[in-house]
Amino acid sequence: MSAVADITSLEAQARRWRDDFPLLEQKVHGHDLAYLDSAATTQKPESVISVLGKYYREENANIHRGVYALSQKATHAYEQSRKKVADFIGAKSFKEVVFVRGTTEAINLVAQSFGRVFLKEGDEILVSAMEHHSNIVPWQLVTEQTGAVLRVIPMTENGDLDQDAYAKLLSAKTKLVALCHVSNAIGTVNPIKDMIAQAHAFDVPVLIDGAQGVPHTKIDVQDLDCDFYAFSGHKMYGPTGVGVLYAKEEYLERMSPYQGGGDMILSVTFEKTTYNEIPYKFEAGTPNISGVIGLGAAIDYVSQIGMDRIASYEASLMGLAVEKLRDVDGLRFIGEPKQRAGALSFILEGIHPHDLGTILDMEGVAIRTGHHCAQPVMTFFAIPASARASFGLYNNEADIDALVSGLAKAKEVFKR
Amino acid sequence: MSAVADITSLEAQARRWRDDFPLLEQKVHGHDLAYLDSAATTQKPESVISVLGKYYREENANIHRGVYALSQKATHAYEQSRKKVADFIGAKSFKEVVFVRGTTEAINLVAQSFGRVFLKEGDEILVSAMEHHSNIVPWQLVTEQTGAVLRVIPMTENGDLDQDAYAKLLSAKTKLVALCHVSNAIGTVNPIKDMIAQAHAFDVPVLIDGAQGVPHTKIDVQDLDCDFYAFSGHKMYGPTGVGVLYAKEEYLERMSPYQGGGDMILSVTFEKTTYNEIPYKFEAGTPNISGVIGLGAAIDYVSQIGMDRIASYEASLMGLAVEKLRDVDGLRFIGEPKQRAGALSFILEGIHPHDLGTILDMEGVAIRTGHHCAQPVMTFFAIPASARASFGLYNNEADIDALVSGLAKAKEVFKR
Amino acid sequence: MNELQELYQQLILDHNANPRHYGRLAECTHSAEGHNPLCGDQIFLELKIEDSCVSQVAFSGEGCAICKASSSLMTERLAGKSVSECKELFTLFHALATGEEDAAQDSAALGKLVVFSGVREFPMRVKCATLCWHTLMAAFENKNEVAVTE
Amino acid sequence: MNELQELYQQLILDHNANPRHYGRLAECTHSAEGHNPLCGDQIFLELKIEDSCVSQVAFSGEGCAICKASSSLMTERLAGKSVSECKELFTLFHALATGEEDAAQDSAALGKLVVFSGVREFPMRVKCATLCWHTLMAAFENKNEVAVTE
Ligand SMILES: Cc1ncc(COP(=O)(O)O)c(C=O)c1O
Ligand SMILES: Cc1ncc(COP(=O)(O)O)c(C=O)c1O
Repeated sequence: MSAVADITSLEAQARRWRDDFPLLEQKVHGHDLAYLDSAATTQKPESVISVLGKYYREENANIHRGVYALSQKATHAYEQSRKKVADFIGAKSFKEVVFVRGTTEAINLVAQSFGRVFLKEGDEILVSAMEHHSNIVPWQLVTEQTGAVLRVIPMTENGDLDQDAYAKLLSAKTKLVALCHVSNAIGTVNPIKDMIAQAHAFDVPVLIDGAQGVPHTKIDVQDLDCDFYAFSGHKMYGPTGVGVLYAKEEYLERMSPYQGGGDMILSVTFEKTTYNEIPYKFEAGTPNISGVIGLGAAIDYVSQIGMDRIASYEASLMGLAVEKLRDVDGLRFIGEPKQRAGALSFILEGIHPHDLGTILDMEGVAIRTGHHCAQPVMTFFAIPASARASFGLYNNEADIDALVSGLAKAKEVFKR
Repeated sequence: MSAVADITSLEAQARRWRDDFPLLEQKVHGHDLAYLDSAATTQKPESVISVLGKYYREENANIHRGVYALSQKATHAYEQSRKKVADFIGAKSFKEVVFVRGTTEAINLVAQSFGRVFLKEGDEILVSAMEHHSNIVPWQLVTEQTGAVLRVIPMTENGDLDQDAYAKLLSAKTKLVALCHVSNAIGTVNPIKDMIAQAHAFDVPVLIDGAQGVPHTKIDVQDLDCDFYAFSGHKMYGPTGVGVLYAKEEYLERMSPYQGGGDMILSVTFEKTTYNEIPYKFEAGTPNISGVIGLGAAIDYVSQIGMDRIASYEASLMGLAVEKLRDVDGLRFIGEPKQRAGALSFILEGIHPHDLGTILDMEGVAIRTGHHCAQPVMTFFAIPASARASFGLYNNEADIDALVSGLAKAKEVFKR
Repeated sequence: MNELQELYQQLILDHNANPRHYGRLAECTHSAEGHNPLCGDQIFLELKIEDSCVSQVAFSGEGCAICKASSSLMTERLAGKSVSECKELFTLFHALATGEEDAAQDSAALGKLVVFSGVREFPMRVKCATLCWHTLMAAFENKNEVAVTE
Repeated sequence: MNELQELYQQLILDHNANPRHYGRLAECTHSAEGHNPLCGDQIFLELKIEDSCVSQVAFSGEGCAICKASSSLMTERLAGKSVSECKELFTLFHALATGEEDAAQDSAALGKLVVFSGVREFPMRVKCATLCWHTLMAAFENKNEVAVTE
């Protein structure tokens, strides 16, 4: 019952945080909204939303190329966000922070720009059995282009990666390991620091898909020593359409450009084009300026609360959720990993997840049902789909209770 | 003086439009802001700005994969924007509308996804001498990858494309023509309908870089019969980080996917991945949802005024600007094309454009100075940089007067 | 609760729990696969068509209650019908499920299938009810494509 | 107008109109190219260094008034200075232009170069003033890289 004790002491502060999120005040089908789909996208605090409006009402201009005051302000705000990101994840320099659309684009960028330079026929890329499609398909595309081969780190029944198998898969042929920090489908927290060290023993760089890592835990890329770390703004209280690729300077310098266009060049003639310095070499065209500035505001928001406090609050909440759901008859967890963050997945006997999703929605409870863009995980557990509840810093015990009573309601509907 | 007569009759309505743009109310260095850099990015009407806030406060959820009410609302709003875009540019179907970050990404997408399938060694791609870097560098990258060759349609002294040379460049070797609708550097409106027809006579598809076309003229892609049309939201009163690739269905169907990840797949296993239908095949990962919805609001905004009215008002304004600038001693237009829209470029004898930019800024006049991401145009006119004034529907005679008197001020500063 | 009861009517729950015509045919002339990527519904439909009439039909696969019940009730309904009658039913059913037209007047023709009128209140579930019908149309054309509802 | 006059002082306008040491050297021991992609400023710097001292210096290229005047005033200043003195001047000038430190106390050492103190009010123009100095540092190292200010 320690989880319950913790939660009560934390409940008060969480209630204050929740007030920062205007969307959560709405009623859905006459019920208070219990938003339990933060792994898909988080809600946004008022401070992030209003910075977007302020940007367009007071500061909007294109960046990097204007001498006038407005463009200068916009450029400053944009580059300040880059510094905030660098500080937030512990990067050595702002040069290691490339702004992209989201995790998916970050991984595609690495697959292409690293792949073209570093991969050749017969080389191996290791991914894990619990990856999101965004950390599978870009590698499949690059293997088609280069003749490199995709190998898969298997998963155990409880939803952890098989570390013995991983150790055996690493070899001189391995050219990259691409791995999620936290699984979006089942919530597993992978021992990435350890796995990175093992890969480095073979001189193999490691890309971490941090889409579900950054929102839930303090990241220090230098401590982790990862070579690439990718994440999405919209999953960490920031706007849609912006994300980050962190990459070590040595790799960015050696990688080929990704997209060509304005801002990523030093000089262009039809005969010869010289590329700009990093990180600009990888940011072609007008970026999502307001999105980047909004991401900066999101970082300000979570930093002010403190990632450690967020992590410990969410851990208590997760403990409570597991406790309460374990008591639900006919509920089976999909994956019970050693360490879990952000999301938990389950199925309810006799009720398809999709039907569950509809019934819960009628009760004001928003969860995700389906394959969560991780079909191989579904195949592994031999289910067509699962129900997933995932948490943000604004969730509380009432949300979990709404979920539990929604499940009871679903059973009622199906037992008529 | 007909331009002046026109303008006075239009001035009143323009004043009403201008009130829709909150940023334009600001003072810069104690002067009213004369924002003459819309070719870099336009300001946004209040209706676009507030739709972003409304989205995040009331509707935010990830799209396409949720059964709950909120996700349904967000999906609906996102897909409604796609329909608005299709209607706005006269596409046959929403399937021909792919959302991207901007013009630059749209062109890179075509270069890679069309290029991988349709280009081989010795094939020729035609671009023009007045292209933005975004319509040069992606093709340079793809020629490196495929062995295809870039050929350049030359320009005449006045800044029009050399149509005779174009006719001679087209051949059986040509696999694609990539051409701007309107030049961002000198404002030339190209006779694209005609040039497309000529290319089609050789069965050559044509990509139009419409970044500077869409904001200034009504587009009908079926009437133009272009195969690809690319544009940016932020240059047509919409948010940053969103743009559109229009492409004929037959090409989208045959092109290889661009980025891999969530949403662009039907099914994934480690052995085999099946791609989703168009346009989703080209939209990997969570898109810029709020950006897309904001673009829809921008389309609503300009449609309500009417693109034809905007075009004719801007034409009068341009006429007036040319008239007044012609009277400025020592001013030389860079390019005097037959038809000009949106932007005009000039230099002032004895004053570097960059110094001009700073002095004008102190007078509240925001223009762009530099190479405008079109270095080959600067090289052609043998100048290191130019000053560019560009217009939006909110500009008026007062803005032009502020520019003219700013030029006088610059001369004063330099004549001391 | 009313809308939910309307959606999950007893008949639907019953066909979900005990689907009719579930399985494979020994021999079939037409078949197709249907897939709803949103929720992972996936069904296989097999038909034996003789003299332009559906003489035998079976479905298999995985799906939510709406999808399974719709498949079950559809297959129950098809046996003996001519292909053109089936196509008319498709049109009626589609109108019913999407609520695009007032299908009430055709309730006689639809028979038991009106039980699905509740889905129109649940836009994200319409595809669950219509998946089997789209798959049927694909089977008639014997295209080797997967019918997709998204 | 005050800030503008501060930026475009008579001395700057004069050196812009009549740049000193403009051209190429017949022979040089060190050289570098500097480039500011923002406005297209591009300068070439050539040095003859003998006994660790700058004996000759010349610049050429295209640039705005600030860039040209700064190059002109810099080259005027360098002749006869030792490499290490030049490096000290770079540090002082950089501090002056960026306004990061109060450079007033070093105005004696900077001499005429204090004329550029006005640029600190124009962040986008700081690079115009410092481009030639960055190029000088690159020339000392004789790296074959282009010095870039962005
Ligand atoms: C003609 C032209 N093409 C392409 C672009 C690139 O657009 P974006 O930076 O929005 O990708 C621009 C914008 O500067 C442009 O004017
Ligand atoms: C683990 C993981 N990786 C990648 C992604 C893709 O992120 P995005 O859709 O923002 O590109 C997600 C989001 O669903 C995710 O959870």
